[in-house]
Amino acid sequence: MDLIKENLLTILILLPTVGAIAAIAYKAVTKDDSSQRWFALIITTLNFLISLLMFTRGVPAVGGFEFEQNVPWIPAIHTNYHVGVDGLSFWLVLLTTFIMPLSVLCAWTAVEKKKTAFFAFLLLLESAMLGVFVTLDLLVFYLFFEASLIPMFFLIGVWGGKNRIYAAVKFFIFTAVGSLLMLVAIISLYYIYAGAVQGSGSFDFVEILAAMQSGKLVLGSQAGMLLFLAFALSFAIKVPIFPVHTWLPDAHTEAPTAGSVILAAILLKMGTYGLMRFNFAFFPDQARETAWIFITLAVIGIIYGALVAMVQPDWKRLIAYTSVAHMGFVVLGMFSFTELGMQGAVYQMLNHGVSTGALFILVGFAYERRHTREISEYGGLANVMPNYAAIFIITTMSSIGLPFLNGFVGEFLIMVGMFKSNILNVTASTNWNYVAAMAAGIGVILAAVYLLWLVQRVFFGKVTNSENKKLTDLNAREIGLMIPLLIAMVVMGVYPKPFLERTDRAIKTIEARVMKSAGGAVEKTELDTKALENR
Amino acid sequence: MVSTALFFLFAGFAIMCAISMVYHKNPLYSAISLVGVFLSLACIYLTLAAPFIAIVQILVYAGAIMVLVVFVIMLLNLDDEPNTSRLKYLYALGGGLGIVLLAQTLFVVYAVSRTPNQAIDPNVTVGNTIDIGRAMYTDYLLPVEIVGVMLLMAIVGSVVLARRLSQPQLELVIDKEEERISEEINS
Amino acid sequence: MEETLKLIFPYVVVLIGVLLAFQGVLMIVAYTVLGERKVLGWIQGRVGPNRVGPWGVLQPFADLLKFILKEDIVPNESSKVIYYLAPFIALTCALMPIVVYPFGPTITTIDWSFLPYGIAEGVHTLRLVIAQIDVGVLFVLSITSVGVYGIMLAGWSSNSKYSLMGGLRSSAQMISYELAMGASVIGVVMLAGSLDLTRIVQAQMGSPWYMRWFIIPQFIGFVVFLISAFAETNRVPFDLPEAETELVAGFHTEYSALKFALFFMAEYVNMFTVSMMATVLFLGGWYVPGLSHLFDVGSVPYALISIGAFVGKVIFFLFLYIWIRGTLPRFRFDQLMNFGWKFLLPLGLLNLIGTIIVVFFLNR
Amino acid sequence: MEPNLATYLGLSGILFTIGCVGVVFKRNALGMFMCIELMLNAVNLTFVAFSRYYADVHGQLFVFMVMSVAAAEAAVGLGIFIAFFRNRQSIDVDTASILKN
Amino acid sequence: MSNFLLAQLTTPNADVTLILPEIVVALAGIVVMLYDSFFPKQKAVSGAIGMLGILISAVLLVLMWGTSYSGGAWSGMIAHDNLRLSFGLVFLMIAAMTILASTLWVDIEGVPTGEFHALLLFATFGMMMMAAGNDLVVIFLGLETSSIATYVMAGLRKGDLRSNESALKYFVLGSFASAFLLYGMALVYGATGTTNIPLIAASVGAAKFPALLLIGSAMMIVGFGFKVALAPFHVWTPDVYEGAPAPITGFMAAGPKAAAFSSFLRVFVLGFPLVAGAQAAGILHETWISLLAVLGIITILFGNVAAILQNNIKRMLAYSSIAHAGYATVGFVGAGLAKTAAERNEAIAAVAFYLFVYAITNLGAFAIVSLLGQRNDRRADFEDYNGIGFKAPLLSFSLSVFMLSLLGMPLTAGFIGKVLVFRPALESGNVLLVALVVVAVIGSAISAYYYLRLLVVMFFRERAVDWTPPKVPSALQTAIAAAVVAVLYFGLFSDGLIRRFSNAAPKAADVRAER
Repeated sequence: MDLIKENLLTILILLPTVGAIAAIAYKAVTKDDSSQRWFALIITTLNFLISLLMFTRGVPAVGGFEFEQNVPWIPAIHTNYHVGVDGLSFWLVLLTTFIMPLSVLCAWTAVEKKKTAFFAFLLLLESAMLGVFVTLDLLVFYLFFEASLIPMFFLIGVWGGKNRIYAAVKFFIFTAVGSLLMLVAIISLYYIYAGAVQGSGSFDFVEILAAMQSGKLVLGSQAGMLLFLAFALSFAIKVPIFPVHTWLPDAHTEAPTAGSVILAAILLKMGTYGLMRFNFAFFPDQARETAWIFITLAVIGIIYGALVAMVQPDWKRLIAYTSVAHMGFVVLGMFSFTELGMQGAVYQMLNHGVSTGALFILVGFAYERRHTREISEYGGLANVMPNYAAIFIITTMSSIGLPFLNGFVGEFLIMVGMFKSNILNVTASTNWNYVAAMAAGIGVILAAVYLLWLVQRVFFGKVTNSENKKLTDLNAREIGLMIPLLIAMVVMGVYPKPFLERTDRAIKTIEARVMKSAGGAVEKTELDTKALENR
Repeated sequence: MVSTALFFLFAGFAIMCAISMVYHKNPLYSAISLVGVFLSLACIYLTLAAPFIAIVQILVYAGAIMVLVVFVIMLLNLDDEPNTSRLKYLYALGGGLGIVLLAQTLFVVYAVSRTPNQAIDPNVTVGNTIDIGRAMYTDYLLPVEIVGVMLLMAIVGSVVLARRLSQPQLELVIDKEEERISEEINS
Repeated sequence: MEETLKLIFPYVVVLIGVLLAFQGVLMIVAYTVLGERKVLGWIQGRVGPNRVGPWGVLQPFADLLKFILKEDIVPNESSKVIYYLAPFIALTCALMPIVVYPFGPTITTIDWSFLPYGIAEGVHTLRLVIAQIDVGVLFVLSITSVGVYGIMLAGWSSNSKYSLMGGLRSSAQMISYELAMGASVIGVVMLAGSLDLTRIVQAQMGSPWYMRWFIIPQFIGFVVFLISAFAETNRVPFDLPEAETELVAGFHTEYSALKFALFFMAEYVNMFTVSMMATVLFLGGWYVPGLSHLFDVGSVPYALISIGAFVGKVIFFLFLYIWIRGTLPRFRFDQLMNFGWKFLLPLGLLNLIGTIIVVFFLNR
Repeated sequence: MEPNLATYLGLSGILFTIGCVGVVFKRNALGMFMCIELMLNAVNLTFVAFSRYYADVHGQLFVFMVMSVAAAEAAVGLGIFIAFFRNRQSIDVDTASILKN
Repeated sequence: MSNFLLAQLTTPNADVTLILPEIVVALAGIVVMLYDSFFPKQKAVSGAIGMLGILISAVLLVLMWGTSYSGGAWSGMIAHDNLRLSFGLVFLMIAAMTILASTLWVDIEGVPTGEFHALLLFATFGMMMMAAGNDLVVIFLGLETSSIATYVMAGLRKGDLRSNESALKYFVLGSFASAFLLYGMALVYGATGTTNIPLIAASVGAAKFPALLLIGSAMMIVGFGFKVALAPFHVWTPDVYEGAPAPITGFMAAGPKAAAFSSFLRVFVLGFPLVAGAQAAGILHETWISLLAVLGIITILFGNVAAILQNNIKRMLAYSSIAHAGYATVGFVGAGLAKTAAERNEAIAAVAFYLFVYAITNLGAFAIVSLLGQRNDRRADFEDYNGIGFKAPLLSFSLSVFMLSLLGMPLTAGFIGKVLVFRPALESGNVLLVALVVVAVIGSAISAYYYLRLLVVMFFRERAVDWTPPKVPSALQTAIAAAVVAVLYFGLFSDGLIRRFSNAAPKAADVRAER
């Protein structure tokens, strides 16, 4: 057990890869193409169980990491395999391991061709995603960040819908373009560090951050801004923030269900995670300076996503656009630079992972039965598939942000954080923070409009399409896989304390870093302290 | 005095031959003009006190390389270059290149003549056979060995290229021919 | 005036020497033609030319007259400039190597006192070589290799397929055999330690002469040289380029009159120069063993006898040419190429390697 | 005007230029090849001129090597021309254009 | 007997052990040639002899890594440093891969095997000499040796017009480039009075004719630019690569290019080093750095944009090889700006590593292309790869790995290569170089399009007509497997190799002893 605990993160990363190789080897030996899903299920579940061991250790100290491992990888260029989790990455790791078995289950029968490859790619993807969340070495981070593209590329391209090739290539190129600039920034940072400490450079997040905090490494404003933008661009594409979001609807729509689920639930979080982890920590000044841009874009994203979602005739595409809106919330919360807002942002990441993931799974169920995603093809499903309708409506509510369901907590925290924030107080006359918060509020209302309208169109009324009459309700596997998600929605909505408690210290660190370097004291608010007392 | 006259005589002849080589459309005339350039260059090497190089110039360039070239011209029985309209940009390119190189030459001449010339001692000669031979087998031993390998390789290479097609290669040609014919029939 | 004369005098001497030498060569060549016909006739049991002058001694001049008086035919479709140029190239390149051959020892005791004004005061030496250059052997080889242009261009410019074939064959043959020739020469050069022909002759002097003459240590080289020399000069049994039966006289089919005469002369001059080369390289050049005991080295009689010896040796080779022409049949072209590349060249190279080894160990 | 280093370099530069322009202007590969040989010769002249100037034999040896290279190149190049001619019945480079989309 | 000549000969310092690896390769070539002429039917054996020679040579190179040699060996014509050793290994690897990858091609097209292998080994010898040459003459001769062999190899498919054409163009333009290079060398010789690179480096500051130095280096950039296919001088590349037989194309894209880079590096980085001040040397250094940076930018943009438009995979890879020359230039320029010897060695090692990786990847890719192209490379268009992904999973997996490595995806060696070459350029902090790196990155992003296109075609499309995967001969299997393993292995554990490449060998034969 200790051995596992010592190498917990490494095991988490490697286990799925090993599983993937085993699955392929099994296929090569036996020519059996149908039992690989068992491999995938067992491995992902095992991974989830192992990841639960993370609870055995407490919340890491401020600025610290648990389960740290730091071994040289390529000493010649001073890059190390350095992994660790803090409050920020903890839940994201858990979210990943939690969603993966579910997505395996939802692909159980949906995948008809080349099953081995499909599940192998899923497993590889899990490795890459976990790697992104736990690595603390910039180069290795970049490596996992890019590596996660390839399995997804294949998942969309091979098992996707009609327009899959376009979607896959677009997805890949958008993401790759941004991240390559990040590579330049990472290498530049290496040399800036080397110059600052008069020694060899480093890719290590902790080391560079320490140098920055101790004042040894001071970035010039111009260089800092360039580096910030290079990092931010790649993460913004991944999130995606408004003008660079166009790959997302295509990718979501064309991806197979499991792919969409993972894409929405986990991959998008890499962007927000990266922004919080690296951009805020390394470039607090620049983050503050550019906050207004990000907030504006986030607000635009929220409203735009909602409006576009409203007019989508395609069910899956509609949900894809909700992602744009929801991720806009996350960005908004992050750039409020209040503890509440950032807590909310992290919480909203998890919410989005659970709710939107669930929505995609549900759409997948319908698609598997009818092989169409046109909303107009459906109607009155509540009559033929009551269980399905019930689950779908609960999930919808969670996504809208109904109180006592998870979405509410996140959005509420974000909006409060935005109200409290003073980041946009440029002039005394207008408090732009309020404007932003209010715009976000409109976004919530719009979300209710389009999602409820969707529910109405799909589930209520009479069954007009004769093909819908033959539809069967969810089977045991499908219900079984929805149950954990539903539980998660409810728990997170009712009892957010353990979640917030874990992230609290990490968030405080980041906030302190961002605000302290502004010269101002860490802002404390009443609500803030209340939230903390909830612990 | 005499050497000056000789130099300018041969230099002029070399340039004339070179221009004539480029000008003539018939490859054989070009080849003969080139031989003229080689011979005059050999004479110019003599004025530079490099008799060995001068003779080797004739032996290698005029006596071996150009004989081969003329041989090939005769073997292939090449006609004049056709006077079809060549892509115009190539003329522009050639002209541009020529101007750039000419400017470069002028620059070189200017730069060199601006530098105070050290007088060359006419008695110091380094181009005798003995000097060359000694340097060749001491300092230049390695290059000589590389040249050996290279010439061997060139022999192998030209034999490979000139040999008749092997059976599979012939089949390949026939294959392609059939393919082409069938395509023509289809279209 | 006197000064000018004094200045000019050495040049005049050289000029006269050159004229004499060339004249001598041309005479010998002219009589080689006659000699060839006579000897061939003798071999074939015929009489040979005997109408012009006693025993036909004026035959060469009669031939010359005939060539000059004949109508000069130029083919219509030929490339005129090259057509005219070719025979000149051929003859020039044949004659050029003559300048570097030493045909006698340096005369050191020459007495110019019979000349007026003492214009030759203090000049006692006369080199019996027109130009003693550092790279004589290479010079000969390079000029010979340029000579092939005459034949090739003649073949090409005549615009006749026989001529073209002849030209092609000739150039292929010359290129091929030049390698073997070069390989055989290098052996000599290594033993002599110089590329200068005078030095090479000097290296063959001294006793015992039969060991010094390079024909002994370099016998294989000598054979290779001789064979390739035959090929280089397009003589029987390597006269494919001008094989009457196959190619209707080859590259000079379309040539007539004086231009043909030039080619004809070039061929015989080539024979002559190659014979000189063989003499210089392998038979000790002008050196007559033991002659220094009879006359002073550097004296005029010594020189004259040496020149005689030189000419005699050359004539021996010329006779060999004719003899072989009278006895051997002609090769087929592929045989010729195979022989050159697969036998002669390897043989030459083996000889070369052997020589290298021997020289290396002798010098340790 | 006594020929000096600059004169020789000028001559070699002019020859190089003519060769280079010729390569562009010539239509058939053999002509191009000859122009390249001319360029190599111009370079050789430069080497020999400098060799004389510095009284350094190495320049001449370089020339010697260049000549060997030229010979090797000629052997191979003419082989290539012949192979090309066999299939195409021409060595005009403008007809060598099947390798274009 | 006369001992006229030999008596005057001073014994040259010919330390054979110093060039033993090169000699072994050349000897292997000769042995292959002889063996083939006596036993022409045994094709496998000549390949085996070649491989053996390469192996021995590689072992010798590795053994030589820490050894030092006397400074005057071969009159200072041979350098013994990490540039030579690491590039030597790269060339040997290329040769070995080419022999393995060409087995099938040799069989189906009736290539004269012995001659082919001999030529390949001689070309390798030439390339190794280029890397080892410490004197312009050795570099020139090595260059010509490798080029001439490659001209012939490009034309080995004699019955095919495209191959002839490829050889013809390669020959004409290659010799044209050599002429420029040579002119540059002549002018540099004229300016400094020496052809020895360390001596040139020592005397650029006080060159007799500084102007000639500038022109000479410009000419050499043109010449080397042709050989490595930098942008305005790349015109020959696509046609030549498309026409030549696929395994040879792979070789050409990897070998002579890497070799030209090695000499290019040696002449410019070591010959025209960074010297502070505005003297001739300083101006020269600045000029060539900025010239190369600009060329690099053009090259990367051009190569990548043109590659997008291609439908033929060989042609696509040709243009991509232009782009990769551009990436290597990034590291090269970085090496030129390195301030200390250690940094310079690191940068040189980065270029070597990059080319090493590129060579492996490229040769692997071409092995597969030649396998799938069948006779005459007829099936080399993108459409011909439609939907083969799951029909020949291993092959297409390998090809995907190669494409991703060329693209520079993490976990493949291509990624490490890119990181390594970008590093020195960014380290210098020079604005032009940062721009160059940014362009390189943008280029990589553009290149995603065409590399992925192959993956898309293979895996995402369906094949209309029936297709059976070809049988892969064992040698080819070895080659492809080795390449895949190497790409992935060096993507993860590249440390040893990088260290080895950048560790300076004892500086011995740096300076020619005396004239």
